Amino acid sequence: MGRAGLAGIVAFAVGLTTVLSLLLGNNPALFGDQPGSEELARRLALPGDVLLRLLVIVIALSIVIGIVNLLYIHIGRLTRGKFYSAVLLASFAFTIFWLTVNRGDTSLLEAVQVPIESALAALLFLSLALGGARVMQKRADIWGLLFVAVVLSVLLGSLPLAELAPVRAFSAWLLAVPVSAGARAILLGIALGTIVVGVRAVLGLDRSYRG
Amino acid sequence: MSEEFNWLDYAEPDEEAPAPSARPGLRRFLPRRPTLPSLPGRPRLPSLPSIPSLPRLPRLRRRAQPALDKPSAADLLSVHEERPLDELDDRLQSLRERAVASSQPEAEARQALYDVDELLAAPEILRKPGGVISAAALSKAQRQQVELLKDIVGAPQAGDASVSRIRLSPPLFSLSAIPRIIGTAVLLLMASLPFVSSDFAEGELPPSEFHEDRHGPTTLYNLLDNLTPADYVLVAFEYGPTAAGELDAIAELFLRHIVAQRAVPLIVSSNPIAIAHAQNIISRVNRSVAFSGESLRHGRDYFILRYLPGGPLGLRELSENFADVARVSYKGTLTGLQFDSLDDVTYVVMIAERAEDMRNWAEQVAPQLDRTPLLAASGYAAAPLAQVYADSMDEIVGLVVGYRDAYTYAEMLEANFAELLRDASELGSGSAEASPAKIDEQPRNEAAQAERPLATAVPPASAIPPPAVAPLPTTTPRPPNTETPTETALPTATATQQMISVVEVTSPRQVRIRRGPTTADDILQLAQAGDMFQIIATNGDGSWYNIALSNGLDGWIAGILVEEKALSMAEFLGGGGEASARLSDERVYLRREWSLSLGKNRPRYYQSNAPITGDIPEYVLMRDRSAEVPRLRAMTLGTLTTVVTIALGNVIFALSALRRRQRNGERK
Amino acid sequence: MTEQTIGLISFVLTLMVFSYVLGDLPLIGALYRTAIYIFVGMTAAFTLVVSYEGLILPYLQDIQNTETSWTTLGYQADIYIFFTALLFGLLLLLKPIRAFTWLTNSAFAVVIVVGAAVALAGALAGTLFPLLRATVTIPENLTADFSALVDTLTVFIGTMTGLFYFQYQARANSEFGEEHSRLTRAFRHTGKVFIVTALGAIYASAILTSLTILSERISFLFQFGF
Amino acid sequence: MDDTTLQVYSVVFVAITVVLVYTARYFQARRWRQRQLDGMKRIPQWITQSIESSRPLHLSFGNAGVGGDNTPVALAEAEFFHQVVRRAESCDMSPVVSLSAPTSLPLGQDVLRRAWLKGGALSRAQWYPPDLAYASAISALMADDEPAAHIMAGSFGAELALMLDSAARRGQPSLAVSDRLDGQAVAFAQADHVLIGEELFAAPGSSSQDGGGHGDAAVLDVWRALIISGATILLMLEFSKRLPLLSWPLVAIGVAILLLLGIFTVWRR
Repeated sequence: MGRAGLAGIVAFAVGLTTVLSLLLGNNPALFGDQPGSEELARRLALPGDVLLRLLVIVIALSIVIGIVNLLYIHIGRLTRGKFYSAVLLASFAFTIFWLTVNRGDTSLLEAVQVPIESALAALLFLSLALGGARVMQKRADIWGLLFVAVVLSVLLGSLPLAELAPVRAFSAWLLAVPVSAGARAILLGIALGTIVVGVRAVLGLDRSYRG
Repeated sequence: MSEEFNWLDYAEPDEEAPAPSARPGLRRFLPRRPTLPSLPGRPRLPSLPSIPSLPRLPRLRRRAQPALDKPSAADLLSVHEERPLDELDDRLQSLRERAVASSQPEAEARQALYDVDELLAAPEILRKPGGVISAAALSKAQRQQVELLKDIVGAPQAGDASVSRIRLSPPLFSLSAIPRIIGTAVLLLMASLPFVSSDFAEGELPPSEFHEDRHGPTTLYNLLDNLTPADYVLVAFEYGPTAAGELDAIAELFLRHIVAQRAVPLIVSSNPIAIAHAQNIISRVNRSVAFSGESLRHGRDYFILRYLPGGPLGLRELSENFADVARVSYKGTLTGLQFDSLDDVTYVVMIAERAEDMRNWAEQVAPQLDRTPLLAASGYAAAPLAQVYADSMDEIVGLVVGYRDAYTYAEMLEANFAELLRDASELGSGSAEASPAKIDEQPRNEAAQAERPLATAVPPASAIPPPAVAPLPTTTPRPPNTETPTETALPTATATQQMISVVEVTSPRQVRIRRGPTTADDILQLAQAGDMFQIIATNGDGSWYNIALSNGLDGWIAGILVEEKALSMAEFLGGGGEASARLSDERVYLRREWSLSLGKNRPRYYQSNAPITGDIPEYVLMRDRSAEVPRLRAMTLGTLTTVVTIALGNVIFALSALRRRQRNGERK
Repeated sequence: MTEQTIGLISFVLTLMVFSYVLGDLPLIGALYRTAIYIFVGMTAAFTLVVSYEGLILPYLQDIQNTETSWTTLGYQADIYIFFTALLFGLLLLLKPIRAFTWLTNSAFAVVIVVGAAVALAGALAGTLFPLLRATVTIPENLTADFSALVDTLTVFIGTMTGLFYFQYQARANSEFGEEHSRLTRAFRHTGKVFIVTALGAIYASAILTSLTILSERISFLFQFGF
Repeated sequence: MDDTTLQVYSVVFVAITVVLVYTARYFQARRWRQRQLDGMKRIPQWITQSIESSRPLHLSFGNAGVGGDNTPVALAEAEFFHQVVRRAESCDMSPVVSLSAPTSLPLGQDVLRRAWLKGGALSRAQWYPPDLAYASAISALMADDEPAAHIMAGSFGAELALMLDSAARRGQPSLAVSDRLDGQAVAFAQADHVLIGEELFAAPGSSSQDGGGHGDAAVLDVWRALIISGATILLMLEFSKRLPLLSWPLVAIGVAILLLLGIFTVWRR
């Protein structure tokens, strides 16, 4: 068995099995009312089931790869005297220590994680609002104008002010009709792309695992 | 490729198209060889044609391969990679040695051709451990020449640190930062104003019931209200601390609603931090919900299941192998739960932070649900997309969106429990006048409950379900109640100037508000010093006041515990905007007691705005209102400011773009 | 930790993060970045611990205790799956080492392909078919409600032109002049109107969400600090 | 739609896609021209800038991870980044690749290694925990590494605003696209250059000159045509079932369509 071909062949075999198992498994109705259809459907679903379980654990384990990378990079930076990398490593080590000592304790989460994350999400508001004010700087055309107009009407429509009732009705219509259409278009497009690239990968035609 | 040959591009596969029969991928079957194309007389790779032993792939694919894989990464990699020296074949080894040798010019030659040979010398190939093509570097002599040239031209020296990296970033403080700073300041200021003063009371509060056009949220509420003890509800916390500020409120309400009916929430999440955060929420609910002096216990009153890694993959596992997912808790211990499939839980409730989560649940979980409805709640950001899915999939019911809907939900929950309160008191031990007619209704109610459809949406108009809180399997009979609390017309004046009579609680201890003007009447609610209520009427001798409560009901309070006052409506409303009652501490607790009457354990509910401690066994905090109103006002004011900022900013930028365009036009 | 301590730490950290609005002043910029790096380190640690406790630990206990099984597949299958996964994880970790490329690539290929298959199945059953079906379904009482009919048609036209907007094929001779014919451009522009409208509405909702969170943070700051 | 119908449709859909993918490969889509993607025009300039100023390019996968539902997104972006990195080979500083799905780390390392031999290139593929942690870490990285430009293609949520805002503050140009709607909306408003939604699958084809990269885009176009025409026919069938041909709403719609066509014809002249 050759080297590069192996990955391609494994991809092809595993991919086809998984797709068929996921698409056809667990539905006896597909095979009519024959006596064995129940069993057949169950068997068809099994490879997909096993592979899924496998992959779920692999993905859970892959966090270790991420952590190794994070530590490798920041220990490297630390040796070059970067202060913040020390902060990161210390915070990482302390959290691990804390969670090992106080198992199931969530006060660290509540004291540190939640406030920082919430505050960052709140900062996002400033980024979004000020970014929204600069749209015409980047897109000084009809699309920028349309974008800003929609942003303003949806924002105004969300206000609980009696004077704005017509705007509210308009923005409700906007959300129900054109926005729904546009969102569907984008989602359908992404779904199509996902399917096509997915099929290509399943067929063993993607280069990513050959290099 | 028509590009000039260069060192870094030398291995473009297009340069050296392999024989059509050889797929580029096959090259990797061969022993690693450098494929320097510039070397003459490169031996043909003899093993190439002898590959047919490969599994036969479709002919189409074999033929398409060479062109399609053109700059295939595999190819690039096979060439660009560093290989140990000893892998080179002999001919190349010797070539390399010659190159290394020739880069050390001999002394005689240098004397013979002064300087010229140095300039012409081949680049030195640096000896690097393990690699041959690591870098093509200049020889020492060449470097000196370069430095000389640089000196002449006046270019900076190589070692000059100040210019080694050209900084293109603008200075951090420039005039252009000023609008930004002003914008930030204004936005923050406006969003904080409502917390400082209640003068900035812009806008209406959210309604106390979902708008009748919105069937989704109402249905969702009714479904959760239909739970019976020991029902399992899968609650997906698909949000981390990022969205805690927005979604904690609704998550807490859902949990309270479920727990108050003794149904068991099973919490799952595909976000690891959300699992930890869910514990926080539970402990927050715990601080307020106590059963018989005990708090909620993991493994009995609620479960947190293990984290589902891999996003949609984890969800797929959840929907296909729910039996396994439910076996293990987040701590890695056995839960003892046994399910066959996801259809065994009564409802699936999903709280999504991002549109992505909604999509994942719609794609991976919803199609697998046969009977169980998926009840969804989301933040504003996810709402437009979530709405698309909620509209187009039958399995998904309702969409409770954001903080304003959470407020409405809390109002409904409170009103509902207030109704339970009234009913319980009508049927409770004190009310011996429980008429036979009401008891007669019991079978009908039970029958109605038995045929209650679980999976189908309950129409919003359906009767509010019986209080399913009793630990006993029997349901408490309750008269059908068509009256909603909002219908209780209060004599509150609409004109704010009108003077109204109120009572203020002066007793330092908690005061009971009762159903009727005697101490034998049932307790409806507890009040504490500083609370103010609007007077509806007094009893004959004026020893009891009939007062309006904040939840739309009315009750009686003893005159000796309160002080009567006359206030204008504006003054009365000044605090928090309650129409009929002004509570000193805006928390509403619902206390539940079990009392034996007519041989049955019956729940009795009291409401209080102060935490109940000590001997009283059970109570439920329905909501924490302390920050609700200022937050809602801050959102309104903040949105208004944002609208102005965005409009102003874009007008300025549009005008400047127009001017620029005009100027360009003139120039042309 | 007492509630007071938690509140105090939260308060300080919230202010540290908010110092971002002041820009990169020498000292204040450091506050923000310190908070960020604390946050990143802690998130990584939490993720690691939760993954370990929820997923790895059960299997490790399984290995020690052969009586129980964590899955319906049974003890044997559990162990096989777990060790295979462990091997896969190890191979992914070793991918940078070039010696076993053929092996690591195969392992990676399995991960990619199973992921792609799940994505494929999900996109088909969860997005493509339901959305298309919803787009071509028309309301019941057509003749009675003209506005509903118009809305349905608008959604249909918007979805289809929006999808058409992405059309990649250009005219064969497009080096000189327009890439598309006028009709194509008209359709694409119609589609873009819907797409940009959708993006604008989503942007506005993102603003609303973050504003809600901001209001919560400010409320916390006022409750605790001022 | 019941399960069986759904399954049958799915299998048919996949089968047709398989045929289309192979056909596209067979014809190599050579004579097929792909339109310019607006957002990509500046990339060569950024690469030049990166080379001249010795500042790295920053390529970001976001949360697009192998093994998840955005596996195809991660694959498409890896291909796209590969095209970019190949052109930036001669830069002193290798690009920085950042991502928040650890399973994509091998992809990121491959992207760099395919073009880079210099030491330390591997350490320039960096993982950070997802979502806000990632966005904030990147905003800090922008101060440390001063990238010449950011190409953020993958899976982002609204937290993209934090990254784009930091980039704009430091005058670093950006290209952004996300498979998530909130990230896409932010990208449209705040990035200097933007691709929209599905275009991220066409980016690799657009950035390479060889026919192979066009394959996916061609297949997508065929499907698009099939879906649009299919949906239109279905809708018409629905209508014909519900409405008599001469009912007034249908007549009104017909008149509207004719009017539009008329206006269009006049405009064309």
